[in-house]
Amino acid sequence: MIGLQHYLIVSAILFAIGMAGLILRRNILVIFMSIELLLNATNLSFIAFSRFRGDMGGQVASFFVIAVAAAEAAVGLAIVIAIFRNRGTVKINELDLMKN
Amino acid sequence: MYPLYLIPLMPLIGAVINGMIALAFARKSSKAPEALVSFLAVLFPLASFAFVLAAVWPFLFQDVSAPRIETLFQWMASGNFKLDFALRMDRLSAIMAMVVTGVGSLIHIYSTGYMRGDKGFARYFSYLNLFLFAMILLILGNNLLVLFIGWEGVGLCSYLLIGFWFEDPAKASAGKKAFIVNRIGDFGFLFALFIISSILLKNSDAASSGIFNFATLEEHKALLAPMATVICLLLFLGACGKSAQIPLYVWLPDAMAGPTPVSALIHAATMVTAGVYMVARLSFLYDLAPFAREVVASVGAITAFFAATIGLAQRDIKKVLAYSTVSQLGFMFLGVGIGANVAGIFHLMTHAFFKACLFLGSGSVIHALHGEQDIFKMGGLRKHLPVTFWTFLICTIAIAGIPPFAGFFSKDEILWQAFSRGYTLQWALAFATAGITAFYMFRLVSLTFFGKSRVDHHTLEHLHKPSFTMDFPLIILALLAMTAGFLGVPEALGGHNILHHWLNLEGGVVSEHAESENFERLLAGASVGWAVLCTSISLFLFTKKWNAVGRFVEKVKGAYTLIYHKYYVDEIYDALIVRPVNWFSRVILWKGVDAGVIDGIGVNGSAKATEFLGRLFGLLQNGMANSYALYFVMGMVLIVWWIVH
Amino acid sequence: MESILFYIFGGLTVATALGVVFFRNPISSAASLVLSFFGIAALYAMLNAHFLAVIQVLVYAGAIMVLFIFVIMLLNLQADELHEKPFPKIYLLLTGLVLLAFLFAFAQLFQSAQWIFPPISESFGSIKAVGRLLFTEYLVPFEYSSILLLVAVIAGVVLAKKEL
Amino acid sequence: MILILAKILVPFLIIFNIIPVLIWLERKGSAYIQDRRGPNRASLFGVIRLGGMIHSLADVIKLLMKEDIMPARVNKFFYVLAPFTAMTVACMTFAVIPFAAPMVWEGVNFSFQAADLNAGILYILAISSLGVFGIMLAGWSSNNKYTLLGGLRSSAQMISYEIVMSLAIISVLMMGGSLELSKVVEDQSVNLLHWNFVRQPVACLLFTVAMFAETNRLPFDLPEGESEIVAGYHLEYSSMKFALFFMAEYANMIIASAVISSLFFGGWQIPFASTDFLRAHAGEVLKILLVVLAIGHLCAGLGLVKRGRKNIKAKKWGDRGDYEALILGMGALGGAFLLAGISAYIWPLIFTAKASLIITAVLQVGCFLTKVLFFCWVFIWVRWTLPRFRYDQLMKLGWKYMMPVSIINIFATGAVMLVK
Repeated sequence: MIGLQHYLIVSAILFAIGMAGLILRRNILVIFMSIELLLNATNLSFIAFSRFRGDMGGQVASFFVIAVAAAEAAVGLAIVIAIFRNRGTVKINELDLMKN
Repeated sequence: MYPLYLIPLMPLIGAVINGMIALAFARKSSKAPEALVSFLAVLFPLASFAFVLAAVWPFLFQDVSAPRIETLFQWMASGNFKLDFALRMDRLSAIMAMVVTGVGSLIHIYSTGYMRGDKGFARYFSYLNLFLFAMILLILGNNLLVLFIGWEGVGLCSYLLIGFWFEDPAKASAGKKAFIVNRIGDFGFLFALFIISSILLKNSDAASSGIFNFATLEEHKALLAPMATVICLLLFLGACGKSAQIPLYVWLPDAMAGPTPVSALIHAATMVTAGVYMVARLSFLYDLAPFAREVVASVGAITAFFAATIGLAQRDIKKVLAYSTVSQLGFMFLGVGIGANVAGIFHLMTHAFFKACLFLGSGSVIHALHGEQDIFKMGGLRKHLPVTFWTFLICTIAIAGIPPFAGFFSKDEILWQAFSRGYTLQWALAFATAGITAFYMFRLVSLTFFGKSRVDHHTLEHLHKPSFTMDFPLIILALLAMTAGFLGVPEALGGHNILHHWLNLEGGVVSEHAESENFERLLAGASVGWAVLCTSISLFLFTKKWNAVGRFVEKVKGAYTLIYHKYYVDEIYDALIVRPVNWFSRVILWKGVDAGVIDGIGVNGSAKATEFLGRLFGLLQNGMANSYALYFVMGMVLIVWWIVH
Repeated sequence: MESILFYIFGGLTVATALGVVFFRNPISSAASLVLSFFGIAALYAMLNAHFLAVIQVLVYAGAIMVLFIFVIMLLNLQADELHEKPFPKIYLLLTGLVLLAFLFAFAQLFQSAQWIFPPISESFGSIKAVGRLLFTEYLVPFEYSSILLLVAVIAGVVLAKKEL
Repeated sequence: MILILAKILVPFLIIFNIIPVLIWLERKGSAYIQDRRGPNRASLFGVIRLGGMIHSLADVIKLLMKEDIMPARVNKFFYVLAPFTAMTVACMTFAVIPFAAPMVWEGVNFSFQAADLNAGILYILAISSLGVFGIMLAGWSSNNKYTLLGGLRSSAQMISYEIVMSLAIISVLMMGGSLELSKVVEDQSVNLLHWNFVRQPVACLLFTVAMFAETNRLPFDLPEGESEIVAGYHLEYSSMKFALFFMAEYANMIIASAVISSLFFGGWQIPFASTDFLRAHAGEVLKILLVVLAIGHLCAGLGLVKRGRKNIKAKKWGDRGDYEALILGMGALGGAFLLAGISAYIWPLIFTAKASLIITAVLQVGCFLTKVLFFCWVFIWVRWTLPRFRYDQLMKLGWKYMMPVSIINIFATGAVMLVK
């Protein structure tokens, strides 16, 4: 029988994977995707809880999260393009202008 | 039965519309359509006047005495403090409202002629309408806060209008001066409000009925009794600021920088009387504080005398009128101070009529002489400006207190009340003042209109004949100045003091002398004689024995210069208050507190601390962005652990 | 039946998510991310969040990921860009430990729990219901999100312009 | 189970059967638009040509037989994946298209719709937004700058035009008040004035144009601008993989037509003949139809035979194809007599409820498919009529003109509904 905890564990695993991507990748695009993963993990737990509590507020919340994710992707990718145009790289470890 | 809010609404609409027009034409080179603007500007005050009459009708002719209160909306409600935005129409408000809207309308009409061709035409009228709105609010407000809105509103408008020709720095600074001096008074007023609220909010049923409502205050004045003196004095401080009493009168003479109709409306007829109105309105509070009454009366009397003496030596026609206004206000305060509210209000009304008329007359003169204000450069205008002359003369007689014109009755009422209530000292001062008033007023008249002309021919040839719109209000006001007195003929003189009975608003302790009847007649006679004496002296001197005056002045050079420089009050204030404050704020506040404490310790200190911490944590910043993510995740894991266990 | 579906889709989601992180090539990561989103959408559907499921596909798979792939293609990274300098061992170890700790903490949270879903009404998660909620109770945040999106659009345009 | 499988399969079958027809239609149509004869050579046994329809068959065989080239230095996985993605996604949309009015068969509800989602239209949007993946992956994985350009173009184009598409649909939904396609179709009753293309002309126009862009058909076929980027995203593909893209395009066309006709042109609604009416008078309708068909066959047959006899008179025996007319004519006449016989046989019969149900369904499906085919023809028509947009023009049209118009349309609709 599938219960809330299963979904929560899936979302936890997704979250962990997203963080792994955040920590272990140097390519900005992939890091972005990892962030999307994080957002989706949270969404999943939101919706699981909304199902569990029979309250659709959670779905609304994840709706907003999706909206935010869309905005974030638009701006972030624009930034990536700008960075690539100016510095010719998307590797995060090569963006070290502030390092003295 | 029209709702009351129409009365203030009308001028507000006018102000908004004219303001729109002014804005619309502000950038353009073309000027606003004067005909339209003047039409609107006059229409709305008249409409407001009409509504006032409609509202006052029952009080006048149907013998209604219960105040009529209309609540527009609940203004604020926080905790047990709640306040309605309510208007109140009772007999006191009625008489004030009639004076304000009536004289106001007349002065609007006058202004349409006086301001013709000014490039701020629409702006001027929007301000003027706005002033009327605020003044009506002040009068009709049912509680102290609504009154305070009006109080501040008229302050603002007077600031705007004094500095109307703001290109001239002197005039702009005069506006600022008026504003700042008023701030001091308003501080007192506000403080009084705080005290009242702090006392009354403790009492539940007072709070439930809105603590600032006049009715509530009167009902619960027992609670206020212990603090009454303080409250009253603070309120009176506000009144001093608004109504130009010692020590805060200094702004009024400078306020003459504004257009003359403004001086007439705001600085003679209506705004400056707000303080008097307020004291009369809160008479029941002052009854609790005899000392405050004492102070008010004395201040009024002293101011009256003081300003009158200054008025003796001024050369600027408007300045003379300004000081006479101050001294007349002193009279009013004497009246309300001793608790003879009716007398005070009565004098307020008559003064509104004749002083407005005088100012407008002076305005006509100045207008005619292309802005010349020095009375030593005038003279002999009798022939050229007949209407102005006659109206001016009538009002001068009125102010000099010569029967049967209005001034006599009102002033004499005050004097008599002062005497009969045993304020002998104040009475003596006021009595002297009455004479001086007559003296300098007739000096003014004779220097302006009699004698031979000292105006240069060029100006005399192209004299601006005042248009009908300028003459008409003069005539009306002069008529009022003649007749208004009969509202308050005391019984002693065979009248039966209608106003007194109608208004029925006595405060203080009334101690009638036994032989009062005859004694009152005696006093009246005395003051008449005194007034006539001074009048004739001054007429004689300033028309016939011109050089004698000169010689006399030479003799008392010192005193003359002292008076001529207004007792150096401005300089004294400058030395005692302005300079120290400047020094304090520059050296202590700026150099010390701001630069030293706030910048030094606060800003730079926190910056330094931040920098230190930054250097500390900077060690973590190894430029490998992923590791930052790692730190973040570590923190999060810790949080999760904490939640779990 | 339900549990089978759950394991299928959960497994798909997790596997493809792993793919996102461990594929060298951004395009591969993106593609597997799309699949992962489909898995999540399916999970939503199993949780009676039909509307959210469709929105997930529409917005994430249909818009955001298209944007990603578009950008990846636009940048058209070469091999040297794709190669990433490996991390020091200690760093990797630390990461592994942290993540394991994280998962372990969660496992602790759920080890004893048996939360069974209660029965819910037919209309739960339907567009009508969610939309009603969205436009009544959560109207203000909804408007804010619209403003946020507008800002994002403008920001994107400004940032991606040739000369900043 | 069987039922579900059938429901899943039937749409595929329909698509796969319409595609060759469309190809034929495209060729002939272009030919006549350009004042050519078009394909007319390929034939069965040298006789049957069916006006070039046989060419489609030949095409299929050719594409199947061709060598499947896998270029070097391509990303194999995605290179192979792309065409399947394209085709699959294209066909997925058909799941929510209702083909006929739902009916009750032995107490069981049966809807002519693979899945009646309560978010049907959102589903359509979602899937059509996925359509771009195939193209982009193809363009990227082929490792060729032209294909890459094609992929880029198509992705940008699709993202831009999806917005317009969705906005256009919204104004329709506001009137219908439901996202279920079946409901939307129900709402536009048999009365032509209630069809959405009357109630929402602007939305109809916008949606159609957006659909053109979504299907990458002219005037929006920038992803494969032959004259600019050789063949765009499918430049590197050959044989069946290419065929998949080719079919995907037509499948998209069919889907687009289906969606347009269900959203704006009353789906399966037969003008002026409501479902109940048809179910009540199924028999009569069928009989009349049979008679009409018989007459049609008769005329056609007679005409063809006449033509054949002309050939015979003219003594043209060079080409065996000249017998075609004669043979077809005979066939047609035979058919005519057959039909006449059937109608004569069933004339006295009274039809049971079930039979009338089936007849109704068949009629409605026929009507729907007619509409779909008509819109496919419109696609072809436009393709051979209009020139291709320049890229900036495309973007300008999408963002600067169509999107504002659609938003205004939404507001206008809202205003009207408020007034009502």
